[in-house]
Amino acid sequence: MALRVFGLNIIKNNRNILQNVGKTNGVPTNQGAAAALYATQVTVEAAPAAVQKQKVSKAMKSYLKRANEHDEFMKTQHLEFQIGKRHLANMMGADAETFTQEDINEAISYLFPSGLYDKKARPTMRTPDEVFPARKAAEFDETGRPFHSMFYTAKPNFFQLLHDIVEETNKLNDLEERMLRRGNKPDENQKLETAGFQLLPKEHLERVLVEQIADIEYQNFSNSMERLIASPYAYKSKAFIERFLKPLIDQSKQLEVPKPKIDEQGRQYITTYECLRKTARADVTVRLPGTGKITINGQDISYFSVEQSKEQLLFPLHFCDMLGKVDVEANVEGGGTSGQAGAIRWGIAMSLRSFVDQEMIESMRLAGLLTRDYRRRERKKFGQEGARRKYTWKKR
Amino acid sequence: MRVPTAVYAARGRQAQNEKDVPFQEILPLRLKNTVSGKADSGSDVACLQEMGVLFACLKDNEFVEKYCHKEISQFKNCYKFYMDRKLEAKKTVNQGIVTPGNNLNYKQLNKYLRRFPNPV
Amino acid sequence: MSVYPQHFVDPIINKSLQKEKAHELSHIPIKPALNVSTDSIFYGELKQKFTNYILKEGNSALARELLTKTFEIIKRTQIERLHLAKGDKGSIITDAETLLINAIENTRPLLHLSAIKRGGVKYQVPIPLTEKKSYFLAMKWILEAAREKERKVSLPEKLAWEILDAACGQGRVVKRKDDLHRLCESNRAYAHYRWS
Amino acid sequence: MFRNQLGNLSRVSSQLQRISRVELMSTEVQPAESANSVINEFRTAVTSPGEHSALQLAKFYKIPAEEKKQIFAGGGLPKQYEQQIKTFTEACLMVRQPALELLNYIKNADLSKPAVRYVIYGDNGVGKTLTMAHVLHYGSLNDFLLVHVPWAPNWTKRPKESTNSSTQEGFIDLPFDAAAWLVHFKTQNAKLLQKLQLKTSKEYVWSKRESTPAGATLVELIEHGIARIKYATETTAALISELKLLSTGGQCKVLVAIDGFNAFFHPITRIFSDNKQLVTPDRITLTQPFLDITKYDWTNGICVLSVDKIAMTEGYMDSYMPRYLLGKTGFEHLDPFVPVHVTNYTDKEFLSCINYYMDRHWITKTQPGFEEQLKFMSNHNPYTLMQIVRGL
Repeated sequence: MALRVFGLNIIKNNRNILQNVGKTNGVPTNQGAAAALYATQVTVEAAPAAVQKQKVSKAMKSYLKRANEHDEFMKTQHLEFQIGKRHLANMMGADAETFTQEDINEAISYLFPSGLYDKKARPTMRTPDEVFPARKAAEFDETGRPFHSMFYTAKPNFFQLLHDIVEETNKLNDLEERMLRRGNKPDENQKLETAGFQLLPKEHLERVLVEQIADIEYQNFSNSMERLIASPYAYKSKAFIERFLKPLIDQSKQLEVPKPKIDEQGRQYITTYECLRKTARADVTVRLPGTGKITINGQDISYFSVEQSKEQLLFPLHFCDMLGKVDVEANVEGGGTSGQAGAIRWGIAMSLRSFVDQEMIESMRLAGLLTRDYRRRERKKFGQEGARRKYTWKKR
Repeated sequence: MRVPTAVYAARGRQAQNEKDVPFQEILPLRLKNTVSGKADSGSDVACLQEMGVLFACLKDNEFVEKYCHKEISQFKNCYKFYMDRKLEAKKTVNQGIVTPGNNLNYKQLNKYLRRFPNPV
Repeated sequence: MSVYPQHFVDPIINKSLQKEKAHELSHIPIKPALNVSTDSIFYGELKQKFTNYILKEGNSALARELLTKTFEIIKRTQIERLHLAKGDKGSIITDAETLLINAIENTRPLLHLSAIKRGGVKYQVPIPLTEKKSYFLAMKWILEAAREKERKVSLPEKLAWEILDAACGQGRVVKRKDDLHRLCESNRAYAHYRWS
Repeated sequence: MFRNQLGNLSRVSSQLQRISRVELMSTEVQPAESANSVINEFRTAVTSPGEHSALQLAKFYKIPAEEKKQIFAGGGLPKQYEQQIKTFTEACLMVRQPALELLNYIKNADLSKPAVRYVIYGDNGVGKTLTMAHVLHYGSLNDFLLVHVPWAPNWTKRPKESTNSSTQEGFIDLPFDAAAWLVHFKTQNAKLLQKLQLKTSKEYVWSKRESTPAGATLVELIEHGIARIKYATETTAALISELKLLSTGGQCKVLVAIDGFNAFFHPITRIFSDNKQLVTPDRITLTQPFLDITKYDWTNGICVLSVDKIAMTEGYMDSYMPRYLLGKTGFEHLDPFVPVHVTNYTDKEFLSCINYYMDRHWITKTQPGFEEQLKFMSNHNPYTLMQIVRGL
């Protein structure tokens, strides 16, 4: 019995050590909204060294060995990071103590400038906790008994999450039952706003739960979440739902609208450079108080003999009712007629954005005028006549 | 009321003796873990009735469509409704996704039967 | 438009249609508008589809020119009829595009026959048509009728005559549709063989 | 007031230099048009070109059917315009600024001075031929003898039949084209020739047995040319030299109108001579008379010529200016000439043209803002507008 009591408090102090350590570390990913509300704590600390030599199970022994190696590794990483930070501070001539993470980022982007498009691909120097993936803490005490009741499902966090969702759904259904019996309706203006949100994507959820999930399991998760969100009293458990909704970027506010400049005759003008379509490249200038004149490479609209291309230039202007009110100058080179016409159309649409109100910009976006057309000619493959066409089959 | 085997003894053959011919379980004496889908599908021939009405109307108007607009629109709507329902079923029911409250088709049933199989 | 990921949505050119879907699409990226579609008076949904069916070997400028000539011939004949018509001048439509649409409406079949093998025998079973397929068949028949011409007759001319005939309900294409309906009616008995 | 304004203009036109063009700027307000002459904002009832003025600018006037038949039977209006006339069941011409300018020059020209040459030039499809048609209509109403070549490149590009000329050595003869032109000339000037009873001044010997005596009337000369196609070209030469003598003698007024005049100065034509070489225009017998009638050695006549980019495009013509199209010889031949520039539609003309099309049921799609779209697509060019509107 003593052993049990003794074992218990080891587990207790083991757990509260794990808990408070877990809190300080917190969940590594910054945008992940999951706090440490789970039954199993996510932490990287090993069990305290003060554990006496008890009858320790084999699983616990191997876990302890792995945990210790991980600790050594993390400790050295932390040390190197500190030394690196000090060196960087000296290099940049700043005070090492007050050298924050932002200063590190600026220094690195200054010392290692990189034109890579993807920000994540550029050189960075971040704390080891962010760089190395979080590892699960001890899921069982030293006698080998798991802490979590769903340990043997191999994904305790995930199935705990499903359990919580169903619990919430049942709670809301009972509430709805009671409300119906009392005859009052759910509150309309508190209704959960889901248009601008999307469920956490799979890899994101895996990072939050620190467990690998199968596709079918993710499918179950999204089905049950949708049923929870669909219930009329969903706003009651708004806090719980919010944790698994990822805000979508609002498309209409996506690109900021440039301010029009003034030219020598005092007319407002906007020049859009690098308007691309297929292999054509155009610079389009739109001047506001104009008479509807259009010049392409110095010629008027008859530069395009094909009627369809002329119509393409007409489309954005007519769509925003700016036909007779705007002058357009475009110089375009490369590509064919439809490529050049597409480039100029895109240029005109992008330049018109600063002359029309926000609501018209949104309807232009819905009409597909503001999206850049990435389609390129499909490459020719060896063993085929063209991209798709095969050689004629010859019998002999 | 079950008739005891001894009654038939007088008329001839004796029942087999268990010890000489041990019972062999050729086919498994338990239910399968799946339900067959044959009964569900049936011949989903849609709008047969509307088609008949349409043909009748066309026949007596010598195939001039002006006179049987009503039948034509009925026939079109029926077919459109049928195709929509088929498409919607393709996405949800046939994937086995259960919508609580209505009876299940064989795919949804099989999903649960697979989770709780018969003991061997 | 295979370049764009799954969640991109097709553009909506018509402004009234946009208003309905504006709210739900505000967060979803939109594919670029095709370089054929505009909202000007020269563009019609059905007209564009018909041009695509006329198109041969990717020469869309020629296809469009042929359709313009067809519309021109249709307009000339209708205006001449207008001047000759004594009484009801209102009933004669001179807009070629509405005439094309009427022609297609008149020649759209309701069902078609498809061969289904039952017990080693191929039965011609009448099957209803989806809307898209019926539009396609109507336009294809009109074009086929127009292409069965002697060499000295130009395609726009013959196409114009076909469209005018079909628009007022007579002509070869309408007859072809009626024959199909008669055939379906005669095979009415096999209707329940579908999807055996 | 109207009278004296005409007076000072004629003084100006008499000492007219080569390039100076007088813009007809009616400074004072003209008397408002009389009520019956305005049908609506795009038509006018004033059918005789003589009275057209700035008031009828950008308005359509109707040419009576028989006049149209008489003047334009042998050609003079573009083929597509003829088809449009048949569909619209009326022949209408729009009154435009260059035509008014030309009419103004002709009205005030001092016929005693040597013949003045006017050259109409402009981009493709802006209306040069229709401007010339307008002038021709004026000429036929004011009893000018019309020497009209509907489309000169027809002779050099697609001759009906070309044989070697019997009289001049190494020249090419176009008998059928010459005969056709004589028929055209006869139909155009039938009434006038009847009235004037012009006589030939000298005797013409065609062959041993045939000859036209000195005092024969021009009509007989033309009849002979049409009957004996072999001598058609010589008869045209004779006819034109006679006309020059008669007009300098003051017996008749002559209006020469040649469309696509720069075809005569193009380096090559499409006719092959016997030794399989491309013939140059000046070696064609038919061009000779039309070249010397456009000289300034005769009076009591007016020459209206037009140069066109599409007249002889073996290669790509990069500008529509007369000096470039006529080439060096052509330019010196026509040296003191008055250029008349024909431009695209102005906004007013554009709108009246669209209203006319709508009135004739030719445009059926009239959603709001369609004029702006048409203006954008056609870029104010009359020909492109006609091409675009076909499909609407």
